[in-house]
Amino acid sequence: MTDAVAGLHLKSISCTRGYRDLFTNLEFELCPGQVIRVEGKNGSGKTSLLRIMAGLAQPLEGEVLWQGRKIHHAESDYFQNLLFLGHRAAIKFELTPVENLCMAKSLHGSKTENGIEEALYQIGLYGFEDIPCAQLSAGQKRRVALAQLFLTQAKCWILDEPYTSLDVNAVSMLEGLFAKHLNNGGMLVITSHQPITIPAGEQRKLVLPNTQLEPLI
Amino acid sequence: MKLPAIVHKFSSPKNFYVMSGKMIPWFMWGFVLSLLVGLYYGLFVAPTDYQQGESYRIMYVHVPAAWMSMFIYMIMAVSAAVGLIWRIKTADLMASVSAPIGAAFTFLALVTGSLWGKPMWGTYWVWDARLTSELILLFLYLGFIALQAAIEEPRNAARAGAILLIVGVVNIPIIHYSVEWWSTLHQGATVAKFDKPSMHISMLIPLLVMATSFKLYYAASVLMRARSEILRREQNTRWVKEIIDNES
Amino acid sequence: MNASVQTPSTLSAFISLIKRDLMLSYRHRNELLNPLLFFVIVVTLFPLGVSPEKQLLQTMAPGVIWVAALLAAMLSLDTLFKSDYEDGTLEQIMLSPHSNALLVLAKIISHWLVTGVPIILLAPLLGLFMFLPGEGIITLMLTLLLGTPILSLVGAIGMALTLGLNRGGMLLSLLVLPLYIPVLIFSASAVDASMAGLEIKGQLYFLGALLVLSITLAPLAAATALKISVE
Amino acid sequence: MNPSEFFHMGGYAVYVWSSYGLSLVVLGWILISPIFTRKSIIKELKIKYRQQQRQAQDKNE
Repeated sequence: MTDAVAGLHLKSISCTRGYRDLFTNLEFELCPGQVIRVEGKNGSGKTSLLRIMAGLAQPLEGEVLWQGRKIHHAESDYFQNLLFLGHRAAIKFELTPVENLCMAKSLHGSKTENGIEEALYQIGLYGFEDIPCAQLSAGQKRRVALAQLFLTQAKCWILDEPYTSLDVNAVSMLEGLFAKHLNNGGMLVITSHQPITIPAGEQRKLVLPNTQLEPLI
Repeated sequence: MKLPAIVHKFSSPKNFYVMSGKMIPWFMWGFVLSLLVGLYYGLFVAPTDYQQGESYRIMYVHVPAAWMSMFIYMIMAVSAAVGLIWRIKTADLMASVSAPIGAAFTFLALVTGSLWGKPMWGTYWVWDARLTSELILLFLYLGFIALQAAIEEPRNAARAGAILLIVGVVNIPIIHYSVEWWSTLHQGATVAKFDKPSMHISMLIPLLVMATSFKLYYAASVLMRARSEILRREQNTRWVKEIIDNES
Repeated sequence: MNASVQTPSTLSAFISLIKRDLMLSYRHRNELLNPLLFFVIVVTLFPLGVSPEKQLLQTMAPGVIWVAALLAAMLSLDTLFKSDYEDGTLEQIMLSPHSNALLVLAKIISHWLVTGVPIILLAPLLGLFMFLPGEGIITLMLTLLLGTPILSLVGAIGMALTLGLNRGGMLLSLLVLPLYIPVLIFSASAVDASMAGLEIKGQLYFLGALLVLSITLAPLAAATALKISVE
Repeated sequence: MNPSEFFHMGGYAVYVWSSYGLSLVVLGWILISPIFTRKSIIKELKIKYRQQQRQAQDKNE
């Protein structure tokens, strides 16, 4: 393949909801060390775009390529390199944070519990490892889901509203983590209603339904 | 597996819309003509059956309807699979617009079967293998229609329907076999079965003509349904806008 | 690629998914009782509705118990994917690099362990209620052992298709019950035959063949359907 | 065969003619109903396109 991109490549993506066009002919590349912030009004298709990029939804037209291959042809390779966190945190309230993370880890890779304690410590849940998530606050539940970011070796992170119900400390800690990820050649796609300041990476912004990416300084 | 580009081009909604518009009149005329011929031969020319008297003439709607009920389900499953694998929009479409027609034929096969059964068996309903299979087929059709109606996003409805149809097609032989087996097991319950002697040619010909006529009917009516559905699904394209603007 | 990326082991994901689902069911164990109670109550209604006469109940027993098992199995499907769908776990399963069909199979297996197995264990009691003789009860349990996994597997496809739809429950029964018919026919007739002292190998072979077929195909179909449902 | 004999159908008239009649009604309805659907879709789309046009004009002004 001559046009292989080292990361994600969206090729003339169109998306509709019902019979209404959300966006048409969206085209961009996401390479290592780059961030794309997806913005737009409610219902402009931010979540739809993220789900298309993650391979959860199919676009009406167009292709998503991972390292030059269509993602549904390279699923196992792409999914090993992808971490997608959606609105719904995929956290079982009946399970403890450790059990939740253990499951997430084995779904995406290894079975070991290595690093889970450490990740929970980093995310500020030390001392809550063995309490069922039902007893944690909304922000703490969110942190359990975000602790996966410390565990994963995925290169491409797609995060839908990760800051929801987080406090200021957690947000700044996450931004530090994003910076580290980008400096290590990671990629990030993020939506947020809150301001984002990531001290690293080449940052661009996509305001739906416009399909032009704008540089962001 | 890749389909040649020409297939995709040929099966594009626009092309399909134009082509089918030209084909429908032919199918309609063929249907009306063969229907008249079939009815004439079936009702006037074919001789009275020595066992069943005139009541056997119900066969000329019952049997073709039963054939159609299976035939349409197969068409739906094949086109759904094609739509699922190669993402051909018009194939998805054919599956979903065929369903009401198939369900109607299944319903007719059941009702005419029981109307035929009354003079033959003395009751409107008998749990014989063929009627039971037909009843289950009707459930499969209704399930498919209900599923299509419940899913709002048309593309998702098509894909979910395709899975259901493929599962159904795998199951139909199994269901059919088990119902056959079950009915031979409980043979005592069924009243005198028709023995099926080789049919006389004068009775067979109207049957085949009627079967052809039903197929042409299906072709005409499925294309008519597909055309209106294409207008709905492709409403954001320019060519549909032009067509609508030119409609008075 | 990074050497430290561990090659994911599908088997370990498979096992830990089963374990997690069993643990979750254990923490909700009172919910598991509902389909079982339903199973018992439906069967109990028949002597009340028809007659307590031994002869009559005995002839009806295989069919009645099996129909009740069918309905109980269908009702229990509700818990198969729903919570995973609602909290987003299903998305993560679909995004796993492991084979989705195998992970779905893991979910079905753990679901069968907590809903199908209790039905099998309860069957002798209901057999007693319906005056089934000893050999009838044994055959009943055998057919349930072969049949309930098929119900879970086939039901999973229907559940996956109707997940997230309004009034999915009614639709589920319309989709799934016709597909359950072969299992019902062969299982009930096996119990019947064993009561008459006849050979039941044929029926059991057929159920076995159906089981193999549904283990190989149903997870694939269910996984494909789930992909559509999470979209 | 005279007409009354034909309509009598050897005593099976009820069954034969209700079969044929019902088939006619059901198949006729299935054949005709897409014509109505088509009309209603065209009407619906005309309204939709007109609205879109108006919105586009409003934007330009």
